[in-house]
Amino acid sequence: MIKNINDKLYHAELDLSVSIAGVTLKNPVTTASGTFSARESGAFYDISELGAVITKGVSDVPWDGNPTPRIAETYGGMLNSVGLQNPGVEDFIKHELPLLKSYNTKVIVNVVGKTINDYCKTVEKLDDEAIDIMEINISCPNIKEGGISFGADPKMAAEITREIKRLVKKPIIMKLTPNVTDITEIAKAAEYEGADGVSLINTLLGMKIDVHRKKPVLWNKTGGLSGPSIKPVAIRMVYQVRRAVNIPIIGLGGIMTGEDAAEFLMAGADAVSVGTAALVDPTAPVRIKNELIAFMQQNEYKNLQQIRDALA
Amino acid sequence: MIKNINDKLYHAELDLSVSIAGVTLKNPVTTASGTFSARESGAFYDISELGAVITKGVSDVPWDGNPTPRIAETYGGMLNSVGLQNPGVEDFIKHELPLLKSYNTKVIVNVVGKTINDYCKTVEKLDDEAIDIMEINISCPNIKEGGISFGADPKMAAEITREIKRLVKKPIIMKLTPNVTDITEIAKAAEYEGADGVSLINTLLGMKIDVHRKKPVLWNKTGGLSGPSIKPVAIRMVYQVRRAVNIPIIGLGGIMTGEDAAEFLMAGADAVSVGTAALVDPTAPVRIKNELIAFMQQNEYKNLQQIRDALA
Amino acid sequence: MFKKIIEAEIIENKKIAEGIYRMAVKAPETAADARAGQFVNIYLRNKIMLLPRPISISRVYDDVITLIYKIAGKGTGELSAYLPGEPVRISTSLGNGFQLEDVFKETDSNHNLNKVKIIALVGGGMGVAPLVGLAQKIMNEKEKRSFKDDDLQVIAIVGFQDEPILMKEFETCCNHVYIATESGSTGLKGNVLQLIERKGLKPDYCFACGPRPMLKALANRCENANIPLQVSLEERMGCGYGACVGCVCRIKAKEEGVKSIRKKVCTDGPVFFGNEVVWDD
Amino acid sequence: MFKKIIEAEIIENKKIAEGIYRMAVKAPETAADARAGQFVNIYLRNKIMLLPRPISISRVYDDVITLIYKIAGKGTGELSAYLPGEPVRISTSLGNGFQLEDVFKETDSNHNLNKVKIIALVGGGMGVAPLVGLAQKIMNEKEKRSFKDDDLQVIAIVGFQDEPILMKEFETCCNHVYIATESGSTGLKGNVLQLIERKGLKPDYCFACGPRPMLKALANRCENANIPLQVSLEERMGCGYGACVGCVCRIKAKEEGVKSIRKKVCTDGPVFFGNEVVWDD
Ligand SMILES: Cc1cc2nc3c(=O)[nH]c(=O)nc-3n(C[C@H](O)[C@H](O)[C@H](O)COP(=O)(O)OP(=O)(O)OC[C@H]3O[C@@H](n4cnc5c(N)ncnc54)[C@H](O)[C@@H]3O)c2cc1C
Ligand SMILES: Cc1cc2nc3c(=O)[nH]c(=O)nc-3n(C[C@H](O)[C@H](O)[C@H](O)COP(=O)(O)OP(=O)(O)OC[C@H]3O[C@@H](n4cnc5c(N)ncnc54)[C@H](O)[C@@H]3O)c2cc1C
Ligand SMILES: Cc1cc2nc3c(=O)[nH]c(=O)nc-3n(C[C@H](O)[C@H](O)[C@H](O)COP(=O)(O)O)c2cc1C
Ligand SMILES: Cc1cc2nc3c(=O)[nH]c(=O)nc-3n(C[C@H](O)[C@H](O)[C@H](O)COP(=O)(O)O)c2cc1C
Ligand code: FES
Ligand code: FES
Repeated sequence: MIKNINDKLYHAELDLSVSIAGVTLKNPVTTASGTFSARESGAFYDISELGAVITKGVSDVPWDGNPTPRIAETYGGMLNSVGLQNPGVEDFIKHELPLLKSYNTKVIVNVVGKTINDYCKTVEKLDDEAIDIMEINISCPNIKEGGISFGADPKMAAEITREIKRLVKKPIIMKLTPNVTDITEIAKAAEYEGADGVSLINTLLGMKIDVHRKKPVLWNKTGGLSGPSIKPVAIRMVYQVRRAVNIPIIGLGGIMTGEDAAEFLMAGADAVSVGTAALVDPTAPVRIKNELIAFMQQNEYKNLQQIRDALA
Repeated sequence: MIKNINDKLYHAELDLSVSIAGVTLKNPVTTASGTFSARESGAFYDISELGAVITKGVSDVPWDGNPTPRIAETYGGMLNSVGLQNPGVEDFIKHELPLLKSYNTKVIVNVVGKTINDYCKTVEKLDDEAIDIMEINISCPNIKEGGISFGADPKMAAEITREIKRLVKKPIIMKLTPNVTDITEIAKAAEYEGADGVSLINTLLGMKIDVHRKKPVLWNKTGGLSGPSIKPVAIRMVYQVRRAVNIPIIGLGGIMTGEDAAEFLMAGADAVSVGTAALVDPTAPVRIKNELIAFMQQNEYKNLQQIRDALA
Repeated sequence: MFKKIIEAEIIENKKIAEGIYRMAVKAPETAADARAGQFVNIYLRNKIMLLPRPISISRVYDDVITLIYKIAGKGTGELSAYLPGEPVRISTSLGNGFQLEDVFKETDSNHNLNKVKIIALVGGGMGVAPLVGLAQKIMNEKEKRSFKDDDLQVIAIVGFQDEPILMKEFETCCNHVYIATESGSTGLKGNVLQLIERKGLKPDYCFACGPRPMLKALANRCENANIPLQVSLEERMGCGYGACVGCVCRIKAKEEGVKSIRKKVCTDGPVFFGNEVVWDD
Repeated sequence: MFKKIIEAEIIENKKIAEGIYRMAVKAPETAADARAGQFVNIYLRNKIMLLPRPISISRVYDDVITLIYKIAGKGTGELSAYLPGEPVRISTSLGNGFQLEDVFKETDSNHNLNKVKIIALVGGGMGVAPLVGLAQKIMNEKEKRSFKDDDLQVIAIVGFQDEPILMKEFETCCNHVYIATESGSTGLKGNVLQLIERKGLKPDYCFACGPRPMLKALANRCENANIPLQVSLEERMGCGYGACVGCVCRIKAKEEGVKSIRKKVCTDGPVFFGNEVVWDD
């Protein structure tokens, strides 16, 4: 593990930058939505080291989320049913955004809603703020209404993409769910309607039962499965979607190391997000960035495109 | 770990038997298709200890399967792209079935095909043999034609179930794929057309890239993900399907211990299959049966129905 | 100062009761700013278990912290097999501890002003672990302020299923130790609430840690008797440092129009005032 | 006899070259019927790696087997940290070893009939590991039959990237040892095929283990020269005992109408005759 590598030191030889939807990230490592908080993650590392931060989902009005337990551990993974608790977009703009802007990194805001109208209200408010990209979460399995249905049906995915694109100037990235028969259909629908990128994957819908207490571990019964156990599904989907659409892909799902990040790039991702790994190791996003740099040096890659082109 | 528990010893207090599609299994533990071979598994344990054996997929004519590598290891799981290599139904009847019949256990034959016609030819030949149940695999992700498409579309699943039911007297169980948006749709279609049961889940479609060799680890690029890492998805699906259909369910996906088996029963399964665990530990099916017995004793369950009814 | 995950050295890992262990860990960076009621994340070796295990800091001596834990599953089972001399990956101290400031706020210069004459530390089961550190801390504060027992008494009111733990530690730091056990094997047969009732205990300030039903009943009692109460809550955690919003509890809102909001146990707590908590969540 | 997974005791685990280790394991049940060319499954401790690691049995002394392995990844990396005295979970012996019966089949009573005068053991890289056991076994057979070197010679033809391993072992059991290295640091600079060519070696029977391109070239050469050849193949395995059909190779079919069929390396092999294998699979 390499620590505290100074970005500048390598600039002469290594170019880690990537352009996503017209926005240049200085490196491809971002935080996965829902696993990062500026104040708390910032207590462990310098957020300015990252290519971008992706915030937790924000909605038009405050959301309360689900009752607890919201977290369960599984073999090489975890389930969560946070249910998108958030203080609402106005609170976000007032309290969280200024802190995020104080770092030297791009800001991608994850947006959630229960109806198309919800999404629209939120993105309109964000469009005038000093954010870089909006990531539209049409894939959360933890809320009862909306959410999942948008991402599971190409027609709905198309409609919501179209409506949002009509409203905003900022680039939008559609975040896709893996809980579908054919993820390329959804990605193609989003691309067709003008999405500036897609990010995948969100969590797999899962469940755990406590056989001693005789009940589901999560209050919400089901939750989203994340972590290294789902990486093979994520890699397959990134690989498939890369061959189906031309817009940028943010790849995520189980990235724990720099080599995992490289695997997503080779599969076709333009950038990556680190989620569960940041719960397992609070400094993971920065560690993974540094490990990716080490991987590139050892294997003599000069930029990310060379990794993306490497797959035989 | 409890070893060599004699079924009879517990008969007075414990009833492990379960009736699946009119066939009584003396206990709920079976072998998952593709992870068991009478001769080779039988070198490690007494096959008569199991409730039933489920054979690897057999097809109308011999299948060659995919080139190697066919196996890749993942975090808490594995990928396979065996591609249903098998010597064909006639060879199976001549060489494998007599050996299987020599054990005191039920025989469930897993059937694969590329077209409905393929399936029909195979099931007709098997229908007159001394087998107990046919498990119709409409879910294998490792073959190019047919296979996956049947299990991913309710209409196709209905059609193949209907056609097979028309031809055979033996009970049939449809084996479902998890790579779908809504597995209850497929299960309901199968039930409506007269399927005697469903088994779930087959493998999740996954992929692994060797970032040093710069190519997919599997020759076939993608493969089926199995093992403990997928258990939360399997439990969720068994839970959902149990609440959608009334026919028996064989639950599988990542069962490694007796408690895992109990978790599937609580989620709503009638019986369970042990797959990847048998590669990780050749005696796993028998060990898991014994651990389930121990679990039932410790928690004072007298029969399987009590476990199934336990979930709050 | 950045928070950190550090490789600490195990000094001791000893069974102190059936299924209960005390681990002493040399961890200067954690010990430096640890306060009673805070906790550490322990990161396990077996990598099929990804999530850290939160364990309260029981006591701090110089650069050593002690943890008292019960084997509750595979993770704590793994911990119990660690040997002295081996490394253990833990975080620096997390969460907000008990606020002693609140007790001493009116007594800084002149202890005659002190309104709190009796502090009760109410613990149930493993909940006694952080209270030991708190008892120690209060004793130190008393000395610093040259309080006599007439000025301030500390009593421990602790309940267990059957086997009491950490009794010597409480006895050294507290003026009285009251014990209840469900089995009746030691002290009163019953729970801490019954113990308070039976002994007619009338503290001026309470600190509590234990099972939620105990905390809820105590909060109710304290509210009725107008006794300030600080409780340490437990919830299933994902990250333990505030990133995942997994570990929430419901807290009465201060703003108008909103009844209550969900706060994070790991960073907003684990210590809250008893009357802030919405107990029927 | 049932096959088994056993908890064996590690006797030795020593680095013998850069990144290469020898592990000696006390495993009576494995040693009992082990033969050169067979392998064992090693089951790892780190449970994120589910699949067993197949490693050839290099030698057998009484109830101890030795394994020679190279650190190729995380699994073999884990093995290299095991200490003597610790347990290791391994299987009893798996697969079909080299068939010496075929060499000796016409010589049972009268060694004058022996047509095989020179056996060559051709190894590349880690492929030398099982050949050491084979060399030992042939030496024993020679003694049992009171063969002189005029009756039967064993030569080792081994190739490495750079650093040769197990040279002492070969020298003790073989009449000659020929070495090639890619780097030229020892012996001929080149590979084993070039070595055979250059030295004009003309064995009557070959046993080989090593990288597939080497085996293929050797099979080609042996076929042309009409020399019987047994090869030990390698393939990525799932179970290692014949249940998963993960580890196949293509073998010429004996039945009519079928050109070739896929056989399992783990149970039908890993040793096959060179001329059975379809090399261009
Ligand atoms: C702030 C805080 C302080 C704690 N302090 C102590 C202490 O000082 N001594 C002590 O013995 N225990 C303490 N606990 C409880 C302790 O964290 C759990 O017993 C432990 O995590 C169980 O892990 P396991 O793997 O052994 O059990 P398992 O049940 O196998 O754990 C499985 C999962 O559930 C989680 N989990 C299980 N029980 C709890 C729980 N009660 N709270 C939070 N997560 C849980 C685990 O973290 C893990 O993710 C504390 C919990 C919290 C939240
Ligand atoms: C019959 C047989 C005998 C063998 N004998 C020896 C021996 O004596 N000494 C030795 O050093 N090596 C031997 N190998 C190769 C050895 O099994 C692999 O190097 C080892 O499994 C790599 O594991 P890893 O976790 O270190 O590497 P990783 O590359 O991290 O392994 C990941 C996965 O790939 C599989 N894998 C990787 N390489 C191979 C391979 N070449 N063959 C089969 N599976 C592989 C592993 O089993 C595992 O599932 C043998 C292989 C076979 C099939
Ligand atoms: C605790 C938790 C909360 C999450 N919240 C969100 C969210 O608000 N919006 C979203 O799009 N994805 C959310 N996700 C999904 C992650 O962003 C990510 O897609 C998923 O966890 C897979 O990546 P990982 O395996 O690296 O965690 C959440 C995941 C976790 C574990
Ligand atoms: C090597 C291998 C081969 C398999 N072959 C088949 C098959 O022939 N037919 C089938 O229906 N399922 C097949 N499966 C899927 C398993 O039966 C099972 O559905 C899946 O592996 C999930 O269970 P597990 O996690 O216990 O392995 C195969 C799985 C593996 C690992
Ligand atoms: S445990 Fe993650 S926010 Fe508290
Ligand atoms: S490795 Fe499973 S059949 Fe050979």
